[in-house]
Amino acid sequence: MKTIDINAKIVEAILVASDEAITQGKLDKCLDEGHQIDLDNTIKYLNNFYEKADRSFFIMKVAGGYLLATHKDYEKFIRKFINRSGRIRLSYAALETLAIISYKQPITHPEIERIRGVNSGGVISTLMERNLVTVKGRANSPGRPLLYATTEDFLKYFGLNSSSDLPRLKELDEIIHGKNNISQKTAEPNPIREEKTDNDQ
Amino acid sequence: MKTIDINAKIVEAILVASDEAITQGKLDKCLDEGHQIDLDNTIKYLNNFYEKADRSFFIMKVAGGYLLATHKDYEKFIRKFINRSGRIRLSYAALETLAIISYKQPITHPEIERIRGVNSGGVISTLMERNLVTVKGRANSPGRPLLYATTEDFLKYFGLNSSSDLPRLKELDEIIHGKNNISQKTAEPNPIREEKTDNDQ
Amino acid sequence: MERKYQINLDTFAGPLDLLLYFIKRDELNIYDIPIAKITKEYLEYLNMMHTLDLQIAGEFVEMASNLMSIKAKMLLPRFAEADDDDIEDPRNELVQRLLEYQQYKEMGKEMKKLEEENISYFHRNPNLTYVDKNIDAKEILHKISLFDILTAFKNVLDKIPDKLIPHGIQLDNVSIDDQTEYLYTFFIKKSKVNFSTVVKTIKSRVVLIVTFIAILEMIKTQQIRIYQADLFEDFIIEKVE
Repeated sequence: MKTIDINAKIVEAILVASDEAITQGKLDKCLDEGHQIDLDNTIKYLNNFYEKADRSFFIMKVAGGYLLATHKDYEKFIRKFINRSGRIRLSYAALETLAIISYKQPITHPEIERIRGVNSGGVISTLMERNLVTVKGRANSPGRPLLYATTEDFLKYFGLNSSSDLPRLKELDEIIHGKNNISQKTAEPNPIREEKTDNDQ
Repeated sequence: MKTIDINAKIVEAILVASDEAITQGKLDKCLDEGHQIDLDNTIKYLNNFYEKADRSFFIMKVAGGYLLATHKDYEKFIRKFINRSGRIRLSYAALETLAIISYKQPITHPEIERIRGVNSGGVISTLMERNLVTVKGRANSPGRPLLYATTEDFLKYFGLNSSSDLPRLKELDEIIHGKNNISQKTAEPNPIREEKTDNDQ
Repeated sequence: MERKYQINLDTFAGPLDLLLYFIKRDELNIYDIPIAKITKEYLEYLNMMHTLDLQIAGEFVEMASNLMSIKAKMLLPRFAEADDDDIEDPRNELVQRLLEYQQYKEMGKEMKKLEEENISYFHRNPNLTYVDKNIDAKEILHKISLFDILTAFKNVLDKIPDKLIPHGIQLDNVSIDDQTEYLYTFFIKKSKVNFSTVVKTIKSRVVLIVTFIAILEMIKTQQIRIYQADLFEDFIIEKVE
């Protein structure tokens, strides 16, 4: 097989390493002065190669540019693999809602929406489908709205006995601001040691 | 070019579609009854093909399985593309903290600070932001402090197959005689970690 | 002072690191640290930092007092004269800490090498949008840490003024949305549910009416369909996939 064009290899490497679609504009920004790559042509060249070489993947044109994708035939295997390895992520809205429910449980739907400021019905039902959140009775307030709480699975996964074991906001502060747990006897504020890149030693 | 083996194509498709290392066990679970694929051999076959076809990527053994990775030559372009122009290396403080966490995990914040003798909040939060360290439950000790452990991204970052591939914790003897040539007295047996023997970096 | 501090002032990760530096530089025996000498050097270093107007972290000051206290104990005649094994050397604890810390510091250096070897590789980072409904909690939580959840919670709280955090009573709390939600709870395990099951636990008339409207609304928006197995049979509500 012949040595492939260096430009094609650059594009291929970016396609492999980034989850963001590649566009001509974004590609241009990665290249040195004077170095030009015609993206559309390179994609054609690569796709042609993948097809001839009978690979299981190809370059797909999506709304924002090009992405590496697999052929339909392998979807079945991939789905199984991905589900097993937990590649499905919660959306940020779902994470946020899960967080509110974890910390404020048991909590009603209207209360969640008041905290988030947006309609949360869809998100709650996603969380229920995923068995992260469950209904724990009804509130005594008028209308007796359902009360939501996190599931056993949720706590078990994080090795917590109960929701009161969740990290506290104060602890987050300590982590983020590097506040010391060790008694700090002296008054001098502690400069947070920031990441130095490379020095001797 | 000849048609490649269907099994190789299945493995390739999974490699393209997932950021989670593929293992024989995980692969087995994706296949129908009676369908078997020898992962190690298939990887060899694919890597051989990629090399001959002069691709910009290869299959790397890491984090307990195999992952697609790009060759070093494309680092510059990829970094620019994903908008991380400078190589953000870890500071020595972060590395030594990671060393402590990886050997003693799960470990609490105060315990880390006891060993380092210095406030470690800033470092821990950097490590968490980079997803090299995560919270894994709480200790049963008073105050129930959070426990920290390393992540799969940690293995990927250091190119480790498993945490048992970590550099061995050197015997005190070795450090003292080897590095500092200071001491005469024989070092006491290392109380920190006994079971590490293999050193293969 | 013949000592020239050609050291990067900000290089030390902490007091233990600094002490190890002195020990190494002066080729001291770590098991028999000349405590007076090292205390002096240590204090000079702190002084210099002070002179240069650098902030001195609490731990450095704490270590200074620790060193001075060891030094004082060493001067006690009781220790100086005793050959007795059961009198503990006041330096022991410090030595143990230094040795333990040294091990991790060395390992950190090894990890630096690994980092260098691997920093130029990039792993596959697929853009995934596959979603499968039949996955359980564990599989999703795999990628989330408690820290993520806590941070998300904090972000939410940060967005709202304290006063707005609701507590308690609303006048009329039942909405069509609520009841849509309620209906969805039946669809977690199964895709069908009997109408009678849905209304069985509803005591309030208002809630019943709202539930009914919710069902109509859901039919209209094609979230569910409704049918009867036979005339005068119970309604069956089925979720539209």
